[in-house]
Amino acid sequence: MGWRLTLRPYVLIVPALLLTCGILYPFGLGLYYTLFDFSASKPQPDMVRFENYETVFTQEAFWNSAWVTVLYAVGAAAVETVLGVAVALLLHRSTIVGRVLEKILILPLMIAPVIAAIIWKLMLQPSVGVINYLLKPFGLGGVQWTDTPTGALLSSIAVDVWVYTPFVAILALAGLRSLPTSPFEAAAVDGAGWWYTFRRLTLPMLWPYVLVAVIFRFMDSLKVFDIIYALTEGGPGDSTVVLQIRAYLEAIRFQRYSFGISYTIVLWAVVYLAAMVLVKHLGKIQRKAAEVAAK
Amino acid sequence: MSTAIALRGIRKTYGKNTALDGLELDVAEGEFFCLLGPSGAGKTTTLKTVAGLEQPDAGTVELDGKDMRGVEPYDRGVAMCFESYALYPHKSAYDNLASPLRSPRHRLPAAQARERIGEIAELLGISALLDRPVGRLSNGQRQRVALGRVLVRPARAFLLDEPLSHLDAKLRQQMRAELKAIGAVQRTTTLYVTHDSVEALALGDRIGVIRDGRLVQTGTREEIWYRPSDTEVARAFGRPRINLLPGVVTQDGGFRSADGTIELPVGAQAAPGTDVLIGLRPRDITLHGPGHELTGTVYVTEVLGRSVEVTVRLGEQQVSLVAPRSDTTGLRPDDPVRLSVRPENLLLFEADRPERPGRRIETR
Amino acid sequence: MDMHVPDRRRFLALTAAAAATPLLAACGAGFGGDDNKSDGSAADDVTGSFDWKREKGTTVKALLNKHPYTDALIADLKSFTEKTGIKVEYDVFPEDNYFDKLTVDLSSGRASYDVFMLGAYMVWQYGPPGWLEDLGPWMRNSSATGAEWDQADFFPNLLQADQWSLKAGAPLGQGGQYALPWGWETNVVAYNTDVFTKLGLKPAETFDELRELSGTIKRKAPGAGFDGMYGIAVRGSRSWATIHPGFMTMYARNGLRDFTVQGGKLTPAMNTPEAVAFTEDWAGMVKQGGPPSWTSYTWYQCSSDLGAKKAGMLFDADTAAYFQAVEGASPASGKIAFHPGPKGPDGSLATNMWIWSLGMNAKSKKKSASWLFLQWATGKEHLLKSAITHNHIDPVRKSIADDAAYKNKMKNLPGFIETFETVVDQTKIQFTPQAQFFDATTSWAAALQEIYGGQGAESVLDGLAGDLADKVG
Amino acid sequence: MTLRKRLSGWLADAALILYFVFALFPIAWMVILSLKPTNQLFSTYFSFSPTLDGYRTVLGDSEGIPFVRFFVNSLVVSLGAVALSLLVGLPAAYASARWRFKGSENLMFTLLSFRFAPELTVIIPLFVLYQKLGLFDTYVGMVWVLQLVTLPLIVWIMRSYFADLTPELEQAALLDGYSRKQAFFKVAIPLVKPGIAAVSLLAFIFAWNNFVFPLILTSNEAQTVTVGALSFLGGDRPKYNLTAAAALVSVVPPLLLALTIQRYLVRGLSFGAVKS
Repeated sequence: MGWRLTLRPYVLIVPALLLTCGILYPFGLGLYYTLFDFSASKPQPDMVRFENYETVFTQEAFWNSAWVTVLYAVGAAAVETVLGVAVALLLHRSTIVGRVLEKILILPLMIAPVIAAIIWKLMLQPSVGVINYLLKPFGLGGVQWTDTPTGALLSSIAVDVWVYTPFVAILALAGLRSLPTSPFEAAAVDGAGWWYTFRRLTLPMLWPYVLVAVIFRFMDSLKVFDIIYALTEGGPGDSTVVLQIRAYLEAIRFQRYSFGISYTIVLWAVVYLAAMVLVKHLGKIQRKAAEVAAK
Repeated sequence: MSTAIALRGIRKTYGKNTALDGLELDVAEGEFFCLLGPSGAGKTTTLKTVAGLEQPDAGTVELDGKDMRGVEPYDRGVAMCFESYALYPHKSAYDNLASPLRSPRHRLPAAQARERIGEIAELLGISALLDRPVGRLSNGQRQRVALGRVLVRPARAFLLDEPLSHLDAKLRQQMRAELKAIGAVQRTTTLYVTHDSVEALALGDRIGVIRDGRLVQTGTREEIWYRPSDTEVARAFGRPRINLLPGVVTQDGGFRSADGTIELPVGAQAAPGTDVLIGLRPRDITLHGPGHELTGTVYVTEVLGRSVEVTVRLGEQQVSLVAPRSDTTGLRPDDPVRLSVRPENLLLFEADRPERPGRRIETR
Repeated sequence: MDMHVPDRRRFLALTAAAAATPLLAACGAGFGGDDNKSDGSAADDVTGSFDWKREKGTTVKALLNKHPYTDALIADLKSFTEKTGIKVEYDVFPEDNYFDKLTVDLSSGRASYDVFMLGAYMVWQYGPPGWLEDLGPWMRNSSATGAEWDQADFFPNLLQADQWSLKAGAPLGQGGQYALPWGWETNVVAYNTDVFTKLGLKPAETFDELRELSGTIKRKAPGAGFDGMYGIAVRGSRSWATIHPGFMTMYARNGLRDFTVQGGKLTPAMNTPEAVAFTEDWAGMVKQGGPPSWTSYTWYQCSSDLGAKKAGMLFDADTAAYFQAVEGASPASGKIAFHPGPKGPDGSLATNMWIWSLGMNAKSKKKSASWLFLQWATGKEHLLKSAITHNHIDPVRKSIADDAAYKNKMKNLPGFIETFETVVDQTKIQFTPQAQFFDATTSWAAALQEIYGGQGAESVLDGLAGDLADKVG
Repeated sequence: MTLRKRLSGWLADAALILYFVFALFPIAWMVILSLKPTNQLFSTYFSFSPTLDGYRTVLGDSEGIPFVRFFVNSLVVSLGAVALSLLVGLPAAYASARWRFKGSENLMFTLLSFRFAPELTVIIPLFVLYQKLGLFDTYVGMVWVLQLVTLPLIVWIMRSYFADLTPELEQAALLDGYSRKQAFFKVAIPLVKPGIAAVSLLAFIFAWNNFVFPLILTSNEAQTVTVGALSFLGGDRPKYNLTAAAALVSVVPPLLLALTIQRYLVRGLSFGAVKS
């Protein structure tokens, strides 16, 4: 009869396990494909071993895409962190204004990134967009937002920031609200200033919460696709061709399946490595925060 | 009397931690058995193993002589009161009490159930609280509801896990008295877990002392009190704690303290020169009574209501004793005193060792 | 009740098949290749005398691009259904993602659409994997094709442009007929007559003049009552479609080629010194006289800017200007004139063309009905009606081009007919047929954007050529 | 001192308002744009004669784009994906929260690692697979691939909800005489209901907002609003009012959910992120 007891959890996870295999299977298949030269024009491909990866790493286009991707991810995650924490701190004061605004904080996060990109595309139109209209009085009427390499990258990051800052803010706010009060009371009794309290108490204790958000954001923006697809489609030139866009062009538009997947496999490895490093870091930060809270 | 609950060689580990290490336990039919031990000793695990909520890695659980292997908790017919109460927070007190009576195994018709719940609520003094959601009850009230959920249904055994621990001292004392008086409890085999030796002594027909997943001693309260199996058990019972003075066994089987100031003839059944501890319970030492005499000086006195705790310096050692207030009037620190202890009240133990407490040595 | 048995059995069989397929795929190669190519054409199954009603009751699904030709087609669908009893369901997508959609759909092998619009260039990508039905057998089968369809009425070069032998570098006009020409476009210059009169300008005859003219308009027009007007609208988005109209036309007029073909091997030629110089000039023209936010410009923006009086000139498909020029279509209608555009250094008016064609999905389950639809949509009756009552201009059939009512309609547009007749003989596909057309032209457009952004034309184009040499060669 | 304090308070509020202008203006601008008549699109900014024609066009399918069908498709596949994920995810989350057993952590981390995987890695093989199984452009195919989005979310968040729930409640139910199934449904499930609600809604929104999967794995039968809205960019004349109307219609369900139950969502979000 004992086997029934040890087997029970397995019975419960079998459906999920099957479904997971259903998702894993194409992953494995994808990995397998990268060893071939499978494309629309070659439906019965030959094994090429690691040639696809060799091509990826020797292509200038890959290194350009990798660089753009990193710029995008670092830029977006950094701005979102600073802005998100700032918004959380401001909301945490819980003034009347803050309490009202907090209810709508989540809105941009609920909008599909691709829709957000469409919205911003319309607003950033140099000729008819509202942003240049509003900037006109300041003498900035004719900015070519998505038309210059730097502008296009910054505009894409702006959309990312618009959508995802609430995510960081929500986590930071949840963190702020769960901090122990005694260290702050002690600091207040000692007459510590706002900045000192923030640097020495709030930030170190809050950092684990924020870091979780940053990890999520950083990893997600490494695989950005929707926003760029709808906003710039990778242009102008190759200035916003991030890795997933490159993979899309290769695999879908040009129908070179194997080669396109090789790109995403490399990206996956990068994201995974980044996650490992960050999670390790998170553990350290959490211990430190616990020490501060205990003092 | 037949054995209602029997545990044979139960082992249970959680990862690297061993919770139960070859536990043996017998509880007789209708008996009220108290399992006493510090936290982490394996008390709760023992209860859950009996209930079938935990599966032992080795050993067998028998209820009424039947091996319970593979029998689901709901088929074991035992009722358990959890230390955390485990009341359903989304239900009212009434629904919590009614839960067993609505289950497939103990189902009663609604009217009958209402009657039964009324009786139990009356008994526990919670009749007025039945409509309240559990979240709005005090700890004491929750405790009673949890107990009620156990009592409301028929059971072959009650398993009670520290049911009084979260109560304040007064309520605890009151409940302790009531609990024993409840008819169902008197009739039903009860395995009661506590870390409070007073509770164990007050309630238990028999007491089992559990430590590190093993039962170190089982017995009636007298056996536990007068013949503790080792220094730990001796320390666990009685407040103030038993005095344990280090020394050696002399050539003639007597005891001599380490500094030589105390010598007592005890008839130790141990080789001369063995390191030992002699145990003197504070309430067994008198100021003017019969027995062996010891002289020392008063160190400090502390009034405990009608009696007084006196700490006396005997050479390099200190012993405490409890004496009636009338005997201690006029005692000041540094006053010389003479203590006496009856030979039959002397307990002798091996010296404590790092790996285990000293075992009791038989005396003549 | 008895019905349960076979049903359940079939269900089980299906489930087992569904479960086994991925396993089988894992054991075998697991690629999505087309392994059940039949030798014969479905056209051979059609016998007997021709009958429009042969497939009545069938439904054909069409994927259409958002285009004035499409509007004309949809408006006339009722007469097709009346004639044949075939229902047509359709989806319309804008060009931005039309071809992504079509590519994905065809490669899925699901035959979501039986018929679809495509350009002649797409035959090069869609033909080799076997996604397109060879229409030759259908055209030749007199049981399937009515006599009134009259193959000889098509301009032969247009019909040939949709024929290919599926070999990279091989000339068009040989092999299977993978699509039928439906409407086509030459690429010429259209201009706003108001601004030309006001500023005293004349259409450019050389490329240098065109560049200067663009800059002049951008500098002077806003001050002359044309608020926000710039010189010339050309496409600039990061898409294959940026290359083929104005750019490729001017490129060809300069005697330049995309690839050189030697012994069946293609070598990129976008980085020859002459090509580099031309490309640099083109980017310079856009910078000095082109639209703001040029890198997002598709033909929609180009066309509508001419109509909205934001662009002084448009170097793109003649139809793109035509749709703005017809009466009441835009603020600029009535003020748009046509001109063949600048000649090459040797006087060449070589012009690239775009042919909107109709093709059939090789996986279609309703090929016979689909063929009836293609036959009707490219037939005289519908095309004539579309040309006269709608905006389906630039006929693919001689009979319509010569039709008096059609000529009368186009007469009102200054320079349209003259321009058309000037370039028509030199209009052909200026690209070298090869399956990586999308990739090559997309990268080319990206390169153009980079040069526009200030990078050195030579190094950018060398990079492009190097990249393409590996992929195409 | 108090004046300084009050002043800095005002400044902080002002900064907050500034951020929310940034956050809300785009949505407001879409509303404005969607109400513009086509002929005033390029000539006006804030003053124009508002009309609902844009919405009529979008919802009336009159541009040849079956937007209502896309909307229904989004509903069907998102609800389907969440339902399937709950069905298989709840038992798995429960099992892994309650018992330590071989493979449990592996499964959990496999699920989590889906989060790190670029969508295109799986899409292309799926595309080939769907082609063989006939799942391209079907609801079943979409529900399957959306498990990549919904299943990890539901399993991870529900696992922490179950882990937070003391097992003694279910144990008490067992001793009350209920079977394990009854203990799960009568005790555990009612207690994690708020969690289920929060995570289902979050999963629904994420499934709804997904773009890459329908972009590549659907054609016309199962295409969703996120891809459909893109169809309005372009056209023979850029009809930005239609684009705006389509964009707005497609964000209605998530926004409505967000406004009515934002507390749940915030909780779900923080829970999921902080716990994992």
